[in-house]
Amino acid sequence: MIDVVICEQDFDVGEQYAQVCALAPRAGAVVFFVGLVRDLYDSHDSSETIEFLELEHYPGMTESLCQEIIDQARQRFPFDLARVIHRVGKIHASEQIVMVAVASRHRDNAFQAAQFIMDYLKTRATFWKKEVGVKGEQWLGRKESDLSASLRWENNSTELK
Amino acid sequence: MIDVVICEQDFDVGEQYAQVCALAPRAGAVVFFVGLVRDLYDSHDSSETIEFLELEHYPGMTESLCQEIIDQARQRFPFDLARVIHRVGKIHASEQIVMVAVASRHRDNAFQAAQFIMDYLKTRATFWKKEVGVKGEQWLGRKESDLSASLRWENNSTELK
Amino acid sequence: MIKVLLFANLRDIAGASQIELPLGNMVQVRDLLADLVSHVPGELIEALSDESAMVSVNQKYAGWDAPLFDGDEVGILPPVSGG
Amino acid sequence: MIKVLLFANLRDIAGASQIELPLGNMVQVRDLLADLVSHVPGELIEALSDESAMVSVNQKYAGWDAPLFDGDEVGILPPVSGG
Repeated sequence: MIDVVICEQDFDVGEQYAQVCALAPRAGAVVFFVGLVRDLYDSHDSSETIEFLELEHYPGMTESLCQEIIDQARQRFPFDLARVIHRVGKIHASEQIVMVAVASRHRDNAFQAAQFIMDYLKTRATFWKKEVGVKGEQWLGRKESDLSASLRWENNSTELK
Repeated sequence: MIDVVICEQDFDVGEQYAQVCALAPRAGAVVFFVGLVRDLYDSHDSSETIEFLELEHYPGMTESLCQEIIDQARQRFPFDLARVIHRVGKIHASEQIVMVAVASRHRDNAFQAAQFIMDYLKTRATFWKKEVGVKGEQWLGRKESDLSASLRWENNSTELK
Repeated sequence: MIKVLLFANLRDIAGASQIELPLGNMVQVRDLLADLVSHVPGELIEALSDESAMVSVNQKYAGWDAPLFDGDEVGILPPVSGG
Repeated sequence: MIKVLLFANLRDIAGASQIELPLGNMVQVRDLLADLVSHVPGELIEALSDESAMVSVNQKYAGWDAPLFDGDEVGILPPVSGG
């Protein structure tokens, strides 16, 4: 199973779950995170709805970065298996955009690793997102909340045990 | 959708995921936790394998407790929808035993709520587990690691933001 | 009457999942636990104290000082181990 | 030659996703960024400084003092927004 998949096609969570379980037969805990496109603009404080996101990335560099993030997570929170799927291209409101799956012996590592991977993916992986809708087009910048979520892993004193 | 299901039958994660997404159309983040029966005895420091778990519960009280736990989680980490499925009866090694699903606007609440629900479910919900295998039968007690995982939520100073 | 429910290892030791006791002079949960001694094997009492069992009254966790009324359902709950 | 890749809003402003520059006297990434000024619209330079873009050399994040060699691929990366 490939750890990192960047693709335009949608993915089937049930199928991914079955694959993860089959490949991690000793796991006692499986955590799945799925990110979906929200229908409201992130870039405006508005109730206007977006039509779709346009996602691009840096082919080659993105895959390496995602693999690095998985490897870093594994060192901190040992697990049996992790998988990242991230879509690119045109993704409509309420469609799936990203999946992180982690299978481990115990639940704490699975939860922590999945969060770590998501936080780092948001702030380090070379994806760019453009919102398209009634308010026009707008490239999104990095969010403060994602930055601080990512920074908490640098500060061991606030880390959940 | 019923928030809490205690049953003998197995559940289909893909189907559950589809239901959760359909019922929480504004969610941007979905977290699934699935607990599986590990094949090793928890009660001995051994490499002996178990054959199955026998799970019983206190019908009525368990459902109320699980619902209370969901309600507490919702107050701390607002989400759109949460669901708990917990199996009882005879469950063999590597089968699914418990599922917690949370759908919310942003990922942090989904992760936190799912962990909170699992930690409280482990230490407060009236389930009892008996390991059956080559080493005979043994009722399991509450684990120290589960207790401390649960206690961290009482201490706000160590809580992840 | 008080309906007493026993679970898991406590039920195995007691050899019964349910015991009916007359309310009699029992006022609090602690009175019931004291009264149980005369109805169940000594090992159960040991298990109860060893394992710091919890108690429920009418399907809610209750302290040993919780009041008892006729018709109450009391659960004697070993440490839980779900999930 | 140095292959410079531009992404997202920086590409839109520059009107090109890829620019080839001769290595010339460039020694470090900072030299390249200075040289870029003469090849791209002024708005791009503004966007670069405003948005604190990151830089990669051969698909790895690099600082402004990273050395440059002929044939390197340099990415000019606006703040990322995946997930």
